[in-house]
Amino acid sequence: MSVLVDEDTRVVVQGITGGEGKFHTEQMLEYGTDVVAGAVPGKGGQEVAGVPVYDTVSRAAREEDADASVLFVPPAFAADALFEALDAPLDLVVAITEGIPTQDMSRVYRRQQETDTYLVGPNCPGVITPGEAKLGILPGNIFSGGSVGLISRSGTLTYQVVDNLTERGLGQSTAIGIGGDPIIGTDFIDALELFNADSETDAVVMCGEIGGEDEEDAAAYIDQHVDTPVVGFIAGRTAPPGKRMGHAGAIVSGSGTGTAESKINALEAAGVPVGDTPEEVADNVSDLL
Amino acid sequence: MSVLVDEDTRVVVQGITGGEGKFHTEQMLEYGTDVVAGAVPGKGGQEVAGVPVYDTVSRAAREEDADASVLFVPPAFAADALFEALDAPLDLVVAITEGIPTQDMSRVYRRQQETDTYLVGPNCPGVITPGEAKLGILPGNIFSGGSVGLISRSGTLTYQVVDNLTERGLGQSTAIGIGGDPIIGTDFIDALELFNADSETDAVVMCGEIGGEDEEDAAAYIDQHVDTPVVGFIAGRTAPPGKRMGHAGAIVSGSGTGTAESKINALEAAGVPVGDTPEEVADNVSDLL
Amino acid sequence: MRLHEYQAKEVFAEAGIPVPDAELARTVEEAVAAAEEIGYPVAIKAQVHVGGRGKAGGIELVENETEAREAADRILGMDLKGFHVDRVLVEDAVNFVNEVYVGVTMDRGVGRPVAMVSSRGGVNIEEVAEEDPDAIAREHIDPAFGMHDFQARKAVYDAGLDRDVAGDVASILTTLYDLWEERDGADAEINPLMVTADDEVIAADAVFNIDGDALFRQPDLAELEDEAAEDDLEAKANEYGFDYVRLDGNVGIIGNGAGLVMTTLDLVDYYGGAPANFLDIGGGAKAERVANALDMVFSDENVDAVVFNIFGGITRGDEVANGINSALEQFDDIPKPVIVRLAGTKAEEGMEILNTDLVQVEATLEDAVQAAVAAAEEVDS
Amino acid sequence: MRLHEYQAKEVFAEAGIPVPDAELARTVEEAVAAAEEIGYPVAIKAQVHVGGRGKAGGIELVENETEAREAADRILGMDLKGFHVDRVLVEDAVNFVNEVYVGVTMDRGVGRPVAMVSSRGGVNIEEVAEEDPDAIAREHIDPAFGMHDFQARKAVYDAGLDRDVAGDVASILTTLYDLWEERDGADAEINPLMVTADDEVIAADAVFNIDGDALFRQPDLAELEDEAAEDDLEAKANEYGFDYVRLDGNVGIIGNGAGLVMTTLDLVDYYGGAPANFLDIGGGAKAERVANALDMVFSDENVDAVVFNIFGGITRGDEVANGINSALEQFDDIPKPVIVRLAGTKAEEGMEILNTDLVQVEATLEDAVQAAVAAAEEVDS
Repeated sequence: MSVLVDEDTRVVVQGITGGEGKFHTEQMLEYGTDVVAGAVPGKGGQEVAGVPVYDTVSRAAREEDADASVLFVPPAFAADALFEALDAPLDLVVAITEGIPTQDMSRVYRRQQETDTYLVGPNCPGVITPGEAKLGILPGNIFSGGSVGLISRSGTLTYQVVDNLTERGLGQSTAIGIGGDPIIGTDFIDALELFNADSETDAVVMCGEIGGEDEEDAAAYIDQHVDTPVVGFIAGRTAPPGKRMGHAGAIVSGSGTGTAESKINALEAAGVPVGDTPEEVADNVSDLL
Repeated sequence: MSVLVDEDTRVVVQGITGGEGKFHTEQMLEYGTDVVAGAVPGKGGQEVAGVPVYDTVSRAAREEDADASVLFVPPAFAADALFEALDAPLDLVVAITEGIPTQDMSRVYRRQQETDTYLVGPNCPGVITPGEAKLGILPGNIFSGGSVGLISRSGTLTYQVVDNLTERGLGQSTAIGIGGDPIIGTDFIDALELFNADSETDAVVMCGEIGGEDEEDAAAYIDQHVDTPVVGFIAGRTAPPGKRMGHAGAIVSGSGTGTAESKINALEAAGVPVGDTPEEVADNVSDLL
Repeated sequence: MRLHEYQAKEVFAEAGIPVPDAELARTVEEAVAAAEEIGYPVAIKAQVHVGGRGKAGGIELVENETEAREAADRILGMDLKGFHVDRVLVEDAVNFVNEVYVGVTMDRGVGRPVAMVSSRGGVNIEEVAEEDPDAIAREHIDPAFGMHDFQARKAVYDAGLDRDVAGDVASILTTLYDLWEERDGADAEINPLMVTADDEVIAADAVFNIDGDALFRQPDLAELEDEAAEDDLEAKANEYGFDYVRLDGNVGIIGNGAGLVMTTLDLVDYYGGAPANFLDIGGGAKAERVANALDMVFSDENVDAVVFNIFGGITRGDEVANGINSALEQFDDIPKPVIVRLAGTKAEEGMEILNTDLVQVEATLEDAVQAAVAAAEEVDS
Repeated sequence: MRLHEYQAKEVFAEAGIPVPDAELARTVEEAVAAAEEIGYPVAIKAQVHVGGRGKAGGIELVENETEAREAADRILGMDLKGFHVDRVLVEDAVNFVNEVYVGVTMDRGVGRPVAMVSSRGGVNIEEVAEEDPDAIAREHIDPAFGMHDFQARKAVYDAGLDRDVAGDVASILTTLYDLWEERDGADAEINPLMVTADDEVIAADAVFNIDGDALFRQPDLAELEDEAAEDDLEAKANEYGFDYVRLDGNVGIIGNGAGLVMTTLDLVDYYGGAPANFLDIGGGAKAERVANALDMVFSDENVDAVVFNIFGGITRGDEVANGINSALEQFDDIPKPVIVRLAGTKAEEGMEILNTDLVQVEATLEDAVQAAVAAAEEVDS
């Protein structure tokens, strides 16, 4: 089992004709993902990596019976492409694009909340169910199938943690990169809900970072609703207030909210062991299983 | 019993300090309506007809425990006032104002559909439950308590029909003026649903008119979902295409949709007898009860 | 409120939609001068609010001065489906290979705007809608967000337009929608939007109707209103602030409230008469308004008798009765017989006030209408 | 991106928000001339990105030329919480009876904008928020609709503002919100918004931070960016397109991906070292980008050793290794010891490529960080 994506997921790549779109389409196909169409306005009728391109997402979805998309559209056009995916409608949209203006995402999020579409990202590495499908840019080779669910705000940190898990023989059910932006679709709570309901996920790793209060909210949710054991990690303990640490969302506000300390305390209070290093995270998972 | 309003309804008058607001507040109070507050920006602290005025609807609702409003705000400010009422939030908003721009109403309607607030109107005479409460400008004296529910797109036509009913001793449970605009909150179907669920409404009169397809939709709804007998009337049989007959919504389109004929046929096909004159409507009700 | 083609094109052009070179002309000389300046061939187009102007002879394509003069002379002053033509638009005739349709209107059934595109432009779109609804791509717009760019593209591609012009048409549709939204449009249409051999697009016709209820915040468009009014009586109704529609019959009708007035019209028809007009004096009318209403209906030479039907809610029967009395007392001879029915607020007082030397009073709606129909028949015969 | 007070005020004034007469000065003479022109009393205000400028001595109220000269002389060139002051705003001192706060920001917790009003203006609003959260009225805005007028009024009345100024403050809040929305604001604040004895309101301070990701569609604001940049190294990072933050420590850190770089910083701290910076080279970096990153970190004189931590996804270990080799081969003497750890895509190839005469290679993140901390300690001692 898995959450969000599996071997039956039929994927449209939005922005398939761009450099990144094309490269990662090939990578996704190679991993076994069922990429059935691309969508780029004005490029309908073309083919990329053997995949037919349509002018609109709705037509791509209709003609190829797609249910998910992955988005490599440049930031200036990404919000429009997201609205298009929500309208198609698709069940899942994974937005890889980094640098979407926050107000654009606020409007997308407003609309997405009214729909039944899962939005993952933006500014995320994607979603992978090892051995079945990956939607995004995650390097497939480091993942291995298993029963650990992974939720992370960061891409390469995810790889690091997965590497530590895989090294100990702890395979993954699904890994979800929820993204490093201030406003994202699927958040920790949404992802925890999915994993908690998944019979084949036996433990969940959540990699948080400074900024916002999502980890604190997740801790409260875990305390109330999550039976599956959860292990945590928080990046940014050394980040000074007021400085954006790469991710648009990774910033400790001037008034001191969003600190690593607050998140670690909240998680620990909810019974979630928080590792000091990625290795310790893997140790903690190992202890639970 | 009754629908939408009764003696426990606690009413805020939006625009209470204007000429119409003040006059009809007095009329509503006289009828026994529990008008508990007025709301007009910048007029907080005043009193109108013994009713305290607040600067915002939310404060009026909070301080006076109100659950409904009736709106006498001029068209240019009405949409904003409606958004304010939806936000307060109130259970019921009755918008009397005529002449609200259609695009404003489209936005209000978009928002209202997401809320739990009933919106009646705009451009309507209001709602009355005889002997209990009236919200609006309906002349209370022509109504009498009873078991006939009334739904109408028009004000004075309502009075005419009520007069014919009352003459025959057919009292009313509640009368709802749904309004003559192209975009309205509560439509025939919404009102029919309320009356159908009301144990003390034994028959429903619906007064439609040319324009739009609400009556046709209502006919289909009646056919499928309404057990309470329904009697109809349609104004505008003689209206030529392309001319607006007073109400913004009362227009037979150039392509011929929205005609009286189409509405009458639809209703009759759904088993709803449609009277040729208001007197005949009363006769038809009489026959049913 | 309906704009004329030339007014709509000015508004569209200002927003960046390409339109042909054109000039308005009120005389044959002006028309010829305009044609010379623009260069032949030009189209000479009657500026009246009538659909199907082409078929009705209101549009002509001319190649030279002689033809221009003849066409202008014929069209200016002609009667087009009941409308007098006093202006023509002289316009560069566009060489096109294709005609498409784009439009925006409010879909009242869902309470949302709808944008439409069809590859079958240049013909009556309502006929297309009936014959082959799938030939029109429709995209409902969320009024909270406005039209998303993808929706314009989707409509254009769903309509099957060529990829070579899709981008330009989508961008014109976006402009049209934004204009419709900003300027409180009721209907905005370009039909046809012509496509030239080198894939340029240009609006060869333009419809822009404005929501009359929103004119208060569109002052520049409101100024155009007078220019667009056509019928003297309807202009008078505007001045008095009445909802008024002129019809073909001979029974004049005055009442309060749109539904009740429509019902009165219907009853006139039901009892064998023919309504001359719809006139709603609205709620709470005072004496002067009552007098104005009578003036309106008396001014209509087709009217043979008048039925005055009031059901008072806010409107008071006594005020109406006083208004009727004082309006009629001015006349030595009452121009047309007036039948009055008052009900509702202060109706009894009103009935007593009414001067029965001047008017005939009836107790019910049905009786009043029947009396008016009979009176009109008598005058007419 | 943060605007300076004087830049923010220009933007606000253009939108119709009243601001005091003011002029920017870069020298004492300019400041005195400005003061003379505006008329005493004036405020002389350091233009640096520092909160609490007043308390820190960066703002002074002066009554005459002597005072103006002294104040300008003292403030220009001063070091304010680590920032060098090279510009002052000379501004008409407003006579006020009351100070309020208005602001707009994105509430990321709910994904919606929030408009705020408080009667406790003129003080640190974050302190107010902590001490007495109810003193700030907050109104969440639906981004699909924008701020409704009633919301501005509601915020103002809920904040308990006087009815005499409520309308003006609500209208300023509306303008501020619209500006924030149109110009892609991150935070927009007026604190204090001064209220004069005759109920005029005027923005005595102004904060306007722009969403850096939206600068592509705010070209005029993007032009202000250079003017606002303060730190040489941060300016260089902008040029190179790196996400870079300078810190106090001596272990330079380069990595790919924000979360992993932050984690590397945290591990430096965890193993007893002190990070000198955050530097994310992003995904898919090629040799030149690697060299630029090394240049950045070498340029920081505080750095004693560098840890280069790459987990390749899109980024390829071999490319990174080649970049590191070629960057370091230029030096006769490597300026600071560099410890490299490569994992993920083509990591093994990269490890083989790396010239171990130039760098120290470690197999795990933990080992690499510990080695860097040790190396920095050694250099430092």
